[in-house]
Amino acid sequence: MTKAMSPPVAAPAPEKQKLRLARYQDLALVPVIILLLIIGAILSPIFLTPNNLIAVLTQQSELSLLVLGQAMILIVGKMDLSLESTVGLAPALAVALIIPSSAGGLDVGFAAWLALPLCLLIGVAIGGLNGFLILKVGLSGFMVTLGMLTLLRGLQLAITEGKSLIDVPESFLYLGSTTWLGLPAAVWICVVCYAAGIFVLKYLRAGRSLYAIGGNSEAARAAGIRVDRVVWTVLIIGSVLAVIAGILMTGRLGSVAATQGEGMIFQVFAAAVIGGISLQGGKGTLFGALSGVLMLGLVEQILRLQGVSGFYIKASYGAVIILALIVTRFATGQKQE
Amino acid sequence: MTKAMSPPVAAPAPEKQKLRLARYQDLALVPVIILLLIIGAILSPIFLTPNNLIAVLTQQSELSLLVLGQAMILIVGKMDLSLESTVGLAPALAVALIIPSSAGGLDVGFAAWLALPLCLLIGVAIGGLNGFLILKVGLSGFMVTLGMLTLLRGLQLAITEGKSLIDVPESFLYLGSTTWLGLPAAVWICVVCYAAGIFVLKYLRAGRSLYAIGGNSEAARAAGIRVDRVVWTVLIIGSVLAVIAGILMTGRLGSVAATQGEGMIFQVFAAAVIGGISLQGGKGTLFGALSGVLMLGLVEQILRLQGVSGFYIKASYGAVIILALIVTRFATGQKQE
Amino acid sequence: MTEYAAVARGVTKTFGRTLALDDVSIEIRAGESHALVGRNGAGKSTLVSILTGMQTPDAGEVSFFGEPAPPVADSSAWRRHVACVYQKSTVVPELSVAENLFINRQDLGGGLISWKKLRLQASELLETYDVAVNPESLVSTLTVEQRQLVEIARALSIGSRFVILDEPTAQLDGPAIERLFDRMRSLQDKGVTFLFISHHLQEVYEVCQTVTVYRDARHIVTAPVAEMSKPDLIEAMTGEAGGLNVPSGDDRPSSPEEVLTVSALSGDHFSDISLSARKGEVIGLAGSASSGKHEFAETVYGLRKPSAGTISVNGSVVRGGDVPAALKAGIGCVPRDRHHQGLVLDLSIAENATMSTAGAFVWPSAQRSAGSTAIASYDVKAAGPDQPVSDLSGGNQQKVVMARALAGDPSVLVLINPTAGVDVKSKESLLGVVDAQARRGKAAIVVSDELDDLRVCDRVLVLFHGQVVREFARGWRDQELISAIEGFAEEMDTAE
Amino acid sequence: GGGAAGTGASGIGPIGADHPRADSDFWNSYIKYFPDKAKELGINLLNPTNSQNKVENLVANAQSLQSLGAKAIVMAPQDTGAIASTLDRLDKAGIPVVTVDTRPDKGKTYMVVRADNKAYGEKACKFLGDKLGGKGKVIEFQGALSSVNGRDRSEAFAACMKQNYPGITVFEEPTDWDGAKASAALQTRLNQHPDINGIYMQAGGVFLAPTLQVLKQKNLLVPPSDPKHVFIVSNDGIPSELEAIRKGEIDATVSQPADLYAQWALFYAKAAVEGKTFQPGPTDHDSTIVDVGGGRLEDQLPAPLITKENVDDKAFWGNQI
Ligand SMILES: Nc1ncnc2c1ncn2[C@@H]1O[C@H](COP(=O)(O)OP(=O)(O)OP(=O)(O)O)[C@@H](O)[C@H]1O
Ligand SMILES: Nc1ncnc2c1ncn2[C@@H]1O[C@H](COP(=O)(O)OP(=O)(O)OP(=O)(O)O)[C@@H](O)[C@H]1O
Ligand SMILES: O[C@H]1[C@H](O)[C@H](O)OC[C@H]1O
Ligand SMILES: [Mg+2]
Ligand SMILES: [Mg+2]
Repeated sequence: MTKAMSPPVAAPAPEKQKLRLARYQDLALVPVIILLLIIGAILSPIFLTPNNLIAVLTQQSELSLLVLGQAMILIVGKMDLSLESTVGLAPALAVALIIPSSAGGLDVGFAAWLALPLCLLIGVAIGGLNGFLILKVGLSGFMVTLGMLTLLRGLQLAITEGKSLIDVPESFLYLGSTTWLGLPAAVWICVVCYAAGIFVLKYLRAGRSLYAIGGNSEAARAAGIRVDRVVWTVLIIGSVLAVIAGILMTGRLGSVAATQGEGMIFQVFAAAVIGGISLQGGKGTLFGALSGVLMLGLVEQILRLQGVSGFYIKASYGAVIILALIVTRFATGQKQE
Repeated sequence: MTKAMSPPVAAPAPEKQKLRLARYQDLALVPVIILLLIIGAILSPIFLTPNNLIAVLTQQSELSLLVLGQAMILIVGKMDLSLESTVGLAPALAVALIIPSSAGGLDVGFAAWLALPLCLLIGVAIGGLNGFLILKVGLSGFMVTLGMLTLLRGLQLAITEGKSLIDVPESFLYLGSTTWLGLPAAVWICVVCYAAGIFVLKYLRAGRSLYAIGGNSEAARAAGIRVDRVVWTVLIIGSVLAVIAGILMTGRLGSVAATQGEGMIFQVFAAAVIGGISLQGGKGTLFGALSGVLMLGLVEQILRLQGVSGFYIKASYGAVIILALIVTRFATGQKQE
Repeated sequence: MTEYAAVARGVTKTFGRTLALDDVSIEIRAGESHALVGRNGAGKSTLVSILTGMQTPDAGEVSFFGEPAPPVADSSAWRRHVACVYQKSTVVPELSVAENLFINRQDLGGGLISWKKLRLQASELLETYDVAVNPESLVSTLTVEQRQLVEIARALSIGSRFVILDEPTAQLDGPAIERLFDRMRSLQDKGVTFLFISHHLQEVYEVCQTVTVYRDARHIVTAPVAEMSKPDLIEAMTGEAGGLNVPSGDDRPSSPEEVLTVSALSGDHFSDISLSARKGEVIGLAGSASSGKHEFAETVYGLRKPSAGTISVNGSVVRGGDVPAALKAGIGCVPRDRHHQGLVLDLSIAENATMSTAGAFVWPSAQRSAGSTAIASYDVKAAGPDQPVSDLSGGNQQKVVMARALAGDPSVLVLINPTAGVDVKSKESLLGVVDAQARRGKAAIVVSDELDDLRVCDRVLVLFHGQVVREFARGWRDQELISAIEGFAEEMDTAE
Repeated sequence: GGGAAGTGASGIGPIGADHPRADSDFWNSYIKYFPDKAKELGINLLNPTNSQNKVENLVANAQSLQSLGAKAIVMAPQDTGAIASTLDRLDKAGIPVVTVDTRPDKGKTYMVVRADNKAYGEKACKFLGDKLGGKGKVIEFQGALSSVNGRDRSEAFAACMKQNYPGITVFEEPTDWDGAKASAALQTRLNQHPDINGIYMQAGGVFLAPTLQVLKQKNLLVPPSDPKHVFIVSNDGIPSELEAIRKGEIDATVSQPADLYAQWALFYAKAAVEGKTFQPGPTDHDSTIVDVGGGRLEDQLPAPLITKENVDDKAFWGNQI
């Protein structure tokens, strides 16, 4: 009966393999992106020109900020659907507080330089309110932010009576329309935000706590993490990033469009999840999310340069999302929830 | 030492109370609806006229069918965002298969009477595909149906090149525009669908299995319920209900709009959740869901009759959703997830 | 000729590249209670899933009372042969007891469901098996014991004469376990066969006649319980000679220095409890599920807010209801349920182990080396510090929780169910850690239902209805402790 | 050219174009005219993009047309505010822009090809006012107010009604050029005020089908001779509106010249590439170029009112398709 102990069941080899895969999962989309660049270059001579690539980056800059915010919110185990409305409302309200009613404003007459700080403040307020309703009142995050999606867009319509605001102070347009060192400021801002985000989520205790909370918030609490405070902060940061996206978009369009941001939330989720962020929380990296954004941007640009009619682009986009999901599913070998 | 064993822990009193509450939770919105009817009647003399009430019902008929489908899907523990695109694609594709290309069709030339059956078949196919991707391929339901939301709308745009289809066969318009016994056919159809749904979910084993699966799918499987088959069926039924909603909408508007159904999914979730359907699965009743639809419909109608500008209606709508969530949260005393 | 209730032969099952069962067999004689034991991950639950038709084996066959098992698709045929209370609960919490009892057969064969009839039948069924719950209650409102009884009643009501219980006692307290065993014995008298899985070996001796041991996916031995001594059994399970060797700690040096002082603390389900722990002292807390012992411990650690009283460590008062404050004051904790509160399963061992102690900056290399240290010091079986804890077996996961609790070198340890669901060998090493910490001058509070855990303590306090009713010094007898837990403390006192 | 094949590989250009939407028959007709007119003018046309009513799409499309080397761009921004900085950018890149149908609120354009949209509102007002004899209730489906067209038509209609027909109550319904919204609004208003006897729909291409469908359900689709008749004036002049006028279902529409829009937009784009300049004043094609402020030129094409009397006139583009 005293048999020699049989060797442990799972052979070490596959385990290590799994480990290695997991570590490089953030990079999963890099080959896809390279492939897309090659395809683009083959199909169109102008694809790899700096102008075209900058155009892709610029077009994706606003989306990428929303994805950054949403990715952090998803990692911490919540979601915020209202981001897309914040993109429109915050600039609209800030501008309306400044311009006279003849230009569609509210006749409050704040000084023009207040536009930017006001706008950011509105972002803080929206994120804070979402956090209050979710954490303190105890409402479902999905539903609260769904309600806010409607409410905030409605507020924008109510304030502007459905008009786009065109008398936007120059200072407010600056960020979205200027160029620094040959690159649009919007691109720089994204780069800085992502770099900061990646650093914080990787090297700061506060950042790591997002993963702990998203993975198991009870365990995080028991480990001494102030869960509510972190979640609240993340929701506010997400809203502020949406506001920045809104500021950039306002600069890019030269006005606050009545529909600014409408429908973006679908793309935000698509990019984040394709980039490896789990809807269940606690998983994924910001680098992955960024590559999701880039991938979708490149696909769209290739289709557009190919002269694929806009009517087919949407279908291709949907197909790409599903395809990407299937590829991810088989690459990780895990069923998704 | 032989004292009576201490009774099994939970005291019976609070249990009973909770029970009673739970049983009547379906009826939670009934007083709210009555209140709204009273408010409406006070504010507008025509509010309680049959015509006005029928108008509310008719306007909500399409939404209510979507909510019916979504509610069942939520109860069984999944969600389907693509319903809103199915509302547009199925009629568009069915009609396009019939009309000539000069009218925006595909020049396939099927007989006009085929429009309805084709359309339903398309619904079955969409629901079936969703089910396949979720259950067999193992993709995340939220993401698959998000992808499908985009893909199906894209397909509709691709098929119609963005056009609204105006040359719709009469037979196809019939259901959405006719009246039976003084009530629009659309209302009858909803009543029948809801009655059937409520009956099945209350009195048939198959219907009860939705709750078991949504509540604990492992337990359901252990009890011999064919989980995948049930979920798949529910997804298909949901899509078919969306198709019916699309047919009614086509009849009501006299054409298949390129944007038919766009944006409805937000309202669908709002109505379902306000009506007591849990996003976590396994909870809620179809009667509750229906009262959610009616509540939103009444609020909208009151606002509209009050002459509240369209620009304010959206904001009020969002506010009502959040208010309803808060009320529900305190009425049930439970935090939402 | 003996009749077998269930026989599995040559069963092999792999999950991906994990071999869960390797050509194993089991023969369960009709009318007996057959124990299946083995360390965490030995393949017990996998065998259960194969015996109940939830999974198909890669190879091998199963038969019931001489008949080959039905095809996998025919789940109702399986249910006639075998009933099971799974390790994971299989009730639907938001449905009523009655509906859960008749799940997937609510129509009682009549097509339409009659809720009145269903309720009546449920009441009858519950009465038959002597389960005192209201059939209309939602299952989510039941206690663990009540829920498990509902599961057992359901299993038996389907009419199968063969019942599998996978770790049914893991979540029950002492009296509840006794009641369960009484029920098992009386059913066995009526001819029901049991396959019983547990990590508590003494339970095997209490209710079973035959025992089968699996180790590392293989069948090691099957023998009458009477012929297997406890050391033999442990040797079969672990492959190493020598029985369970839990340190009793009676030679630990003691010190007069008070580390933890709890004065007049009240909170959820307990009131006015005072106690103090000295350096090197291990205090046990025992009591039934409703005694308030968990709530008390969680309050000390800051997971719950006290309603009155103070907690102080080394003389300074700790802010109540504030885990970071407790950590800072030097309290470490193994929370009640590792899946719920102990671990973030998707994160690595290193990250989980350092979660409470990381500084503002997290250096991956430093974190990894802290993880490696934890793996070495707590004898965690793992591929490396980067491995997600979800990959570990239950026992090894529990060790990571312990590592996290000890990472900040706290002066007070609060350990709640530290060895729950853990196999004998792992239990030994975890209790060894507690002893070693005490020897290093830490104070510890061990809250547990398991007598083995309490043996390591210098004294044991028994809670009843939220108050300390008795205190036992080292050397207590099992029987007197159990009686005290059940609430007979005063009577015992007067009797003595 | 970068791969995108359009009409005429050789010729002036390449010229890029973005179409605003395809879910309105007015725009479908315009889109259909477009390649033919380009061929007639000898223009090398890039494959036109379609921004599906979304300004974000228009911005991206303009960018890729620019990348594809467009020498001039024809567009019809539906949100006339939010296009400003795209115009600036194109201006900086030296690409002239011709807008058709709408005039941007801000930003540089080479030429705006349009009709006097204020006149649409006025014509509709006068027609309805006369038919109703200055009394009654009228529902107005307003276009998107983020578009100058929606605003011009709404403001002119409101001003004219207030001044000339104070006895008429007007219900303004913002619809965002969305038929479903118009349908819901009409349904409610008819319940509230069953005596509504006039409708002004600012775009027949969008509102015609849903409106007729509601009226049919309410049994209000009756000839003008019937006292229950609801008088309807529309804008656009698409074939199905003309058909509806013939049947007596609606009463009038303003024929917004889809054919001329395509033709003259392309004409000016070509002229821009060739470096020509224009002055305010009457043109040779029965229209006037107006300086609408800041030196911005708008060629205002004629947009006649069609009623039962002249509906069969072959000159209307709606009768030519
Ligand atoms: N669904 C599954 N997928 C992958 N591996 C699995 C799965 N189920 C079990 N395993 C693996 O099979 C082995 C046996 O697991 P099993 O659950 O049967 O152990 P056990 O003996 O019940 O352990 P315990 O005493 O802890 O309950 C484990 O190593 C586990 O990793
Ligand atoms: N569905 C699954 N997929 C992958 N691995 C699984 C699955 N189920 C279990 N495992 C693996 O099986 C191993 C042990 O699982 P098991 O459920 O037997 O844990 P355990 O030891 O029984 O824990 P506990 O004692 O707490 O029940 C772990 O490595 C776990 O990751
Ligand atoms: O600008 C409008 C256009 O003139 C026509 O009426 O269709 C609706 C709008 O696009
Ligand atoms: Mg286990
Ligand atoms: Mg097990």
